[in-house]
Amino acid sequence: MADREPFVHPYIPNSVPEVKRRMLDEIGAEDIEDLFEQIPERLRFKGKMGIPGPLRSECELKRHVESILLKNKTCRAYLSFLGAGCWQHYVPAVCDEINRRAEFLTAYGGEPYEDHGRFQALFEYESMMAELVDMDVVNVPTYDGAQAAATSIRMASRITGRKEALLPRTMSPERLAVIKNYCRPDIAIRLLDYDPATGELDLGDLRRKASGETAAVFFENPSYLGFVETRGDEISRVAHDSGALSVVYVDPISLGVLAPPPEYGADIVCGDIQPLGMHMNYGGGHGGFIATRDEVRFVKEYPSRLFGIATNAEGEWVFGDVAYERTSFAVREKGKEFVGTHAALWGITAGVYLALLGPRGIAELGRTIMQRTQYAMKRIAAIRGVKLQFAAPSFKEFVVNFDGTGRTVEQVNRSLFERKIFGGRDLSRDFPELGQSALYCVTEVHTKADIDALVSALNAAVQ
Amino acid sequence: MADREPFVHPYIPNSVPEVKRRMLDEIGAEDIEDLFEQIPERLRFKGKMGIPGPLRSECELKRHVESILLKNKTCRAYLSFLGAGCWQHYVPAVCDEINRRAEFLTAYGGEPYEDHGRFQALFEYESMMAELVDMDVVNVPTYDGAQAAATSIRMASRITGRKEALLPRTMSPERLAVIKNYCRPDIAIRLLDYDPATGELDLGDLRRKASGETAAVFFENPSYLGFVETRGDEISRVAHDSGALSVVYVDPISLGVLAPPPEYGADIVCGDIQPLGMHMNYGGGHGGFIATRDEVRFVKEYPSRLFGIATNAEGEWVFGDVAYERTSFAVREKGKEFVGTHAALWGITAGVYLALLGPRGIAELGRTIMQRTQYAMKRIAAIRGVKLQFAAPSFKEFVVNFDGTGRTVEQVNRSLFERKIFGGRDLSRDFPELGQSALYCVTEVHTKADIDALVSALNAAVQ
Amino acid sequence: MRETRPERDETDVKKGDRDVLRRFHEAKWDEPVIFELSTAGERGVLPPEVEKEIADEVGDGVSSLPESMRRKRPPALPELSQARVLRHYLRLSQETLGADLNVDVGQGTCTMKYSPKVNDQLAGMPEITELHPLQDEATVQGILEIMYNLDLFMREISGMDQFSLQPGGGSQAMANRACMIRAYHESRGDKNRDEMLTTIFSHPSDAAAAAVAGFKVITVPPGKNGYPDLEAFEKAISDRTAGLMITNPEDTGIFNPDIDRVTRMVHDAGGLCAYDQANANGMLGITRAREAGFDMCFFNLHKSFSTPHGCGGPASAALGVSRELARFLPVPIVSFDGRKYYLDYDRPDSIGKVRTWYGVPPVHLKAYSWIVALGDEGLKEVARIAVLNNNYVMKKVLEMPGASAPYGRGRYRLEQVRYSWERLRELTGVTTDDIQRRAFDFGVHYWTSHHPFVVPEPMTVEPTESYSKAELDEFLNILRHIVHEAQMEPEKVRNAPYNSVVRRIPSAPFDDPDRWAITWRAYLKKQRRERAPGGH
Amino acid sequence: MRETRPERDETDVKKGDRDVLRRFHEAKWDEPVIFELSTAGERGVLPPEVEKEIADEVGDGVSSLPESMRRKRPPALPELSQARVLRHYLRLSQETLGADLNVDVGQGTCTMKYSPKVNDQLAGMPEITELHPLQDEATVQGILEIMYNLDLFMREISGMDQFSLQPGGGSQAMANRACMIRAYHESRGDKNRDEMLTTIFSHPSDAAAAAVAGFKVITVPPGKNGYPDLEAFEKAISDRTAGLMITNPEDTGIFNPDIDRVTRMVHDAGGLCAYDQANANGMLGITRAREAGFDMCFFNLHKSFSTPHGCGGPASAALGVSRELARFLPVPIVSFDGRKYYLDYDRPDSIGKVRTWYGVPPVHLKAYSWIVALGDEGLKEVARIAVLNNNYVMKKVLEMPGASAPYGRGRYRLEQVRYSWERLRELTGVTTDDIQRRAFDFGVHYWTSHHPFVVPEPMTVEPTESYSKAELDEFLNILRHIVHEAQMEPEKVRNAPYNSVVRRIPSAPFDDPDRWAITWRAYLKKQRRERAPGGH
Ligand SMILES: Cc1ncc(COP(=O)(O)O)c(C=O)c1O
Ligand SMILES: Cc1ncc(COP(=O)(O)O)c(C=O)c1O
Repeated sequence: MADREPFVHPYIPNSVPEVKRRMLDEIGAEDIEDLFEQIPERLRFKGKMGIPGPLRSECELKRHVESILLKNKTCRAYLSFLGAGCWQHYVPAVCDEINRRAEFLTAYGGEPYEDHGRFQALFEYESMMAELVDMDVVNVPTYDGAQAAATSIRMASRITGRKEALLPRTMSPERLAVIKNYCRPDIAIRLLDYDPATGELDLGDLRRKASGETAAVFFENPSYLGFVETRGDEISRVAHDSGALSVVYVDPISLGVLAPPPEYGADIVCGDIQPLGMHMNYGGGHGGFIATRDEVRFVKEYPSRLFGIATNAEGEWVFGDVAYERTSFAVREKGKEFVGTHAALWGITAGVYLALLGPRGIAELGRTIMQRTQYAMKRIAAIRGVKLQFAAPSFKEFVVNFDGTGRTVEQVNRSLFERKIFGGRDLSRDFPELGQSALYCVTEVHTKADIDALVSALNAAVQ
Repeated sequence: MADREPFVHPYIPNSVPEVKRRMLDEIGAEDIEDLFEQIPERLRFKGKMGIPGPLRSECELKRHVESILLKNKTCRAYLSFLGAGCWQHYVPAVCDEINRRAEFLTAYGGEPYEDHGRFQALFEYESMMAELVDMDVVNVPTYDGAQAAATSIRMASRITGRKEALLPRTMSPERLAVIKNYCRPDIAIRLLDYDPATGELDLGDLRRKASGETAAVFFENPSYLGFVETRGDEISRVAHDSGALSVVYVDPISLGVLAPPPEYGADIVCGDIQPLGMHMNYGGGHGGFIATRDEVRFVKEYPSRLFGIATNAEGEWVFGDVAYERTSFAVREKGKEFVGTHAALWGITAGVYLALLGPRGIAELGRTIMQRTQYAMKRIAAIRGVKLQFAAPSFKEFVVNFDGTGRTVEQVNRSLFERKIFGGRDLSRDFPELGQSALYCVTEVHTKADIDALVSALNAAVQ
Repeated sequence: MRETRPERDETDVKKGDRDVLRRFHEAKWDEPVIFELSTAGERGVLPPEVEKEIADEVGDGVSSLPESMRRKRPPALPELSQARVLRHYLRLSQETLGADLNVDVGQGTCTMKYSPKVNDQLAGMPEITELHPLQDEATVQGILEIMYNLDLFMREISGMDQFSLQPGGGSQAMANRACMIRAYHESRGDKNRDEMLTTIFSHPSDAAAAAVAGFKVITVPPGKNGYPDLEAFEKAISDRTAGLMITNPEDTGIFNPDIDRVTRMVHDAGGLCAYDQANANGMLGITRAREAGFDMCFFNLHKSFSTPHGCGGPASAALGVSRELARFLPVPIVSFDGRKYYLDYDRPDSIGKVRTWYGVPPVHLKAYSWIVALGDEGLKEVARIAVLNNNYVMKKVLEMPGASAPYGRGRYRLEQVRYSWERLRELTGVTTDDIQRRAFDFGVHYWTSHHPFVVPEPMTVEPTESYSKAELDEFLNILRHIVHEAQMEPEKVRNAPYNSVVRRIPSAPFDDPDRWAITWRAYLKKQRRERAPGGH
Repeated sequence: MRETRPERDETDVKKGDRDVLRRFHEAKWDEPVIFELSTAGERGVLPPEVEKEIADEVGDGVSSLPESMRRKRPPALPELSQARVLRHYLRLSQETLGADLNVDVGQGTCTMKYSPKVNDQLAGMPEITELHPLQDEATVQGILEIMYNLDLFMREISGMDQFSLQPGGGSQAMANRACMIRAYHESRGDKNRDEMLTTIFSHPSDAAAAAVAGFKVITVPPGKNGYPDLEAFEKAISDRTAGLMITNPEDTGIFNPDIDRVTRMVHDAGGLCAYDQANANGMLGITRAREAGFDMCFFNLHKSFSTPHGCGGPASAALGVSRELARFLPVPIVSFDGRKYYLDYDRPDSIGKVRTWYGVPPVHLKAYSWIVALGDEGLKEVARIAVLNNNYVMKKVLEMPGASAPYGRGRYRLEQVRYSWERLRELTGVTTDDIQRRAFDFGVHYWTSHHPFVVPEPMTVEPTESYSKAELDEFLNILRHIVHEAQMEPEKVRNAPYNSVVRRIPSAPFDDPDRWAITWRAYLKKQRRERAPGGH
């Protein structure tokens, strides 16, 4: 509008012309352009960036973005049985309240004086995770579980001085891809076969491949394919016998009912904290953890920040970085791998989640999940032509095979989709040997009515 | 489940049996029942309250309530032109952020030491409202605008020692009902006629009725029916000539473009703050304000809390209750009316809103609203058989008459509803003399496309 | 009792903070008044501009107004960037001791219980925030269902026959009751009943709202038990008695066991009985208005039913009546015809309206959600534990030198107690106001009582069901520490607070019309005047 | 400079807080470690129980596990009521100085700009929070559209040809670049390139991530201008050079005007050039990676593009490459076929994956929203004002005794400066660490610099575009005050902080394996061991 004042954006206070002028006068410059004197003309960008907007009024901005987002259909509008590494668990309101607090949301790299609360919250996160996994050291979160797995393997390699890692063929292809990328060129990744009846690791193959080269025997529990690896102690024993470390990737939400990995010999435990209070966020809710014993040879190999506790002269609890000199922050490429901005806020949130659940809650939750899962497995297995792929016990995911129905997973899922159900993850591309199989996930959010609705939709889909 | 621990609700920590026992031991009681000794058996309720639940798990609780709420259809899903005292304005995100802050959301009646921030925020609210309405005193919010209006009239009555108030017949029936209720039996409410061409107050009728009995001449600006009362100065003059006070009810969001009522003689200004940053909340977003000059005879008649500013010996800003002795908190029935829990949080929010908008924003917003409204009026008036009821200028609402279309408002609205539009408020019951008329509201949230959509739906509805 | 904590040892660690005092300091930002932060030209939020086509068609919009009705000078609002506005208010929020942040048992009569965050989350859904009250009923079935069911729950809890959720708080409910009592007597042509009975410990609004409705307020004096005895009522009741407005128990926490006799006496004299159950926390599922003979009652949803207090509203009261009085309730009533919920305005005897629309639906929603989370047994447990906590705290407070709990000595109380520090003042000169200010140094609220201070040097504590024993012990430790200080270093207590947001606040400026300043513009004017030659 | 403010007069009022210091105290709750708050039996949130029919059908579920795989002892998590958990974390939040709360220009290199609340609100909508990454593409068109368009915006801003939004932060983007450089040379059969060039002022991850990817890191030393001159590069470049990872400007704020010559030299030697634009705040729309000859660049969305830092993530980096390198980008890429958006996995040369799924979509959304709120002109204004603010602050800091800004004397800087207090230390003994701690007493962050401290006694300040002159002046007043104190009462500075959350923190316990305690259980064990006979 012609008679409106010169434009000042709400995000840029010093655009006010008089203020600009006053500041330039203080600086002794004529024009803001002068301040860019260092950038030679030939490197100046003279064009216009092809960016829509500006949508300067928040009202228009919000409506614009909202109208795009409203094209999405949520797992509230659809009934979802997708898992495969990102899970729909219930997120308590207090988790959201805390991670949306302006202070936590916008803090960053302060010191343990003025950011005491951030340090304490992350120390407490480490401490509660430690109880869950039964280890004495846990790091401030890494990017995601895949990164935690990759770093765990690198740590094992540095600790053992060896350059090979053995991983199960059933593992998450996504996670495997990250690990391979991250371990190149230093560490060779070799895959281990599995028992087709149970999905569990083929111990014979493990024994054949474990050697003096082996830095780590890595396995998932529960596995990507949902079954529980019941012979963790034997796997660890083979690893240890060949001088390797046993590295176990766990779903932390299972640890109210499943044995913590150190009980079956794990030296390093790692995993993803998304299930502990993070919304799925289209895959944006992940954070990784690594846990070990409190031994110098382990602690010194973490690339991550490790927040520790102490008291000061006044008897106050104080916090700080443990063994900071190991990090790349301190010594650049001489540090252990690298550290940067990872997923701290999710760590705080996972702490809130564990504090809310407590020892009983986490056990009850695990039980509820297992009950619901078994109920779903039982009902689905009763559908004509449909069978469960593996006989091993499951925690919250399981593989359903449709070969006997003459339908592909894609067909089944399309039929479910029409009934507003997201069927399980199609495994036929990543695991062709499993035929037309899909990975179904059931959690505490799925009521009996939800499961029954799935079963009846599946029945219809395979008719 | 049989083997679960004794039930302890997350909201009731001391339900833990051992804790209960320990506390009872300290008290010296055997059983909690003993503590109710004062309540005679005959007054004990022995039955079960017929209440569903418990939905102890938050997961189930949330799904239950969400599933009920999702039956509602919002003014985001529908295009709404409803106003009539509750308006869809844009609510800036910072308003939500502040009024959802745990501290403000859950504080209550603390002192200006430990609740300094609450006092300051409400003092600032008063101060910014004062600039908007051009008065020196503003109260901490009352329940809603209707209450503010009723109290303003009672204040006028106490100040003048008179027992009659004159109100316009065009006013909000809802508000009028509250005023009548609240003024009984002390104050007689008499209604004034209006000019059928413009809707404005019939000055002749006013002159006839104003008398030595009149405590207050009350009018709305903009009126409930949307038009601007253009002769406020004359109305006030008549009031003053007969020794009465001029009480003006304003829509505060109009005051960036409309003259503040003291400019046309208002002694008391009142209104509702819902438009200033409150969501509609199905009618739960209201708060009332009252504003006057800083004269003892006015200040002493407020029933509300009035937060004032001062400095202390250290030069700090401090806050406190001004003239507390006038309140019912201090002197019960000897106080001015009564005070209690009203709508403080909305006051804080309105302060945030005004601080965000600033002098330019509030003026630009007023202009945008008037432009959009005039555009809508113009387009709607061009529809065959449809006419605008009143010739006076409008701020954001206006009366549309459908008599020429042969359709009732109900029919028109049903047709709009099918196109996901909420048509204007049907006035045919409250104002039968206006025929088949409806009150339409247009604000800054309505784009040209929205208005055009309405016009085309109206066209279809009246064909 | 130690105020500073030495180097922790394991024993300390086990005990946690349970028997040491917190070294507290409230956030202190020394934040200027928002006007002081203004810089001309800064912007916080920009409103939308209209499309060019609209501007072309209607011009600037404002010129349709006559010159006299146009604003000439823009309002002198502050000008700030968005981030600065946010920062200002975030800082003020940290300078506010919300119930979520502290062991808020010291605000007696306020029922500062936990307001579950999940309920705020639900109330923040667009499916409630973005509803207009005049939408077609078909589009608001969800919220109407909630309101309807909340009415049913309230009936169960009280024994009353119908509720209105319209009042925006307890005091408005009281005004309502008075209107309904007036309407009731009028409907019977009974014109001489202009007296409303109440008691001195009842909430000030009980008296004040009755007076607004045109009644003469008769305050029945308390007896030795802290509540009026039957003779006192006998004396007060007459054929002018319109009704009785009473709390039971009052802030003393002492339940009047004769309450049903009192209501009978009032009924016998032709009056109605209204129960103020703003705080029903100690009685949920234990005793009800019906059995005690009341014709009406109300609950503060922002107290017993957990909805947050919002610095003083928006709140909500549920106002219930007997079948006989239902026809007087304000319109509309949320009804159900077996298929759909609707707003019933067709109630010819209704007193009309007391608040715009239907009350505060987000608050109704939160109360609904809290109730279904607890169920019948849970609500009873709320009452039981609230009473347990209260008696535990009372036991411990009364062990402190100088403390007493007047009336009903040796008897248990329900959910709160109005204590007295009279003896402490006599011994040390330290008053309840001093104790209050000192309490702020440890991060808790502390409330004296409503006026008049019938109980001298009062302190009202209401522990609710929401705090653990450890938190109650912390509050008690603070009190114990202050009592100790009062004896050893009374000056220290008197000069408090030290660790709150500001130091001592003078009271004089707030009662002097030449100095009080209710707005910034008034402050500036008075400052200017004071400094002008010949000024005060 | 006055630290205490006398009784305000009108002049004061007008100036507001602009030339007086804030009497600040951070919230101090002295909150125990959460384990200390545990009471056996308390519950925070209850999980759902299964329906009876399910329990009847499958039993307790857990017995399907072999005994050895069942958890025997429950994890020793703390047991707290819901309100207590909330209260604990709310208190800790108040003890954290978020960017929203302070004038956060002292965290140089971090670009602590304002993160608009509307973007957080949008990112909190269930239409993004409740999406599973494997949903049918038809149901996620909205979020894919946002990601796709964000890629397009980034192309415009950088001149690069395609972006991946997968990296979860700047350091991960660096690791990515290294993988892609590796893949590029491998794809050409070029096996001898194992050296990665970088500079000492570049972010530590530039060097560290290259090392992880198997490269030998060559750190080119800076010349007198603060960046390496062309000869230095000449010397470093060879036929073993795989690539260059460089920031420009670095923390010094000095733009290397020869950058295009440097990239040409590297290209001529067969290497690739990767631009670290984590902080691009001073360059948006001013100068771009393309014109400077880079093959790759990345932006930290949590820095220049305003998304909140979240105490250190979740964050996001946008990693862009030239057309030639696009085939190496991680999978999937968000593509558009003219009708619908989809995830393209069909990229045989891709390096694969670096992070689970597709990055952090809520962060992408916030960056998208911020960019469209500003548009082309707005982004350029961001850069202009960020640079204005920085030069204003520099002018004022350099007027303070003992301050310097090494390199490029007398020249303007872009968006930040690494200062030195070396002279102040020489004069007063007060170090940058002391100044840092004292700054906390006034409610602002203060950062020294990355290691190594090439600039002695460093302080890095990055004012961004978000703060008003008044707020910059407040920060400057704080520094000026501390410098004054350093001269007058150095002990006071050295013993700081006084008004922060805790007093001095010893560093020894965190570097001693016998004392460090990374978890509560480790702390308890070490305490026990220390106290045991014969313990340390
Ligand atoms: C017993 C009693 N009655 C009434 C009220 C008044 O309720 P409100 O504050 O909602 O007006 C209160 C609140 O303090 C109360 O405690
Ligand atoms: C120049 C530069 N590069 C890289 C990074 C690392 O980014 P991140 O912290 O996201 O890992 C930073 C952040 O500090 C930076 O300033």
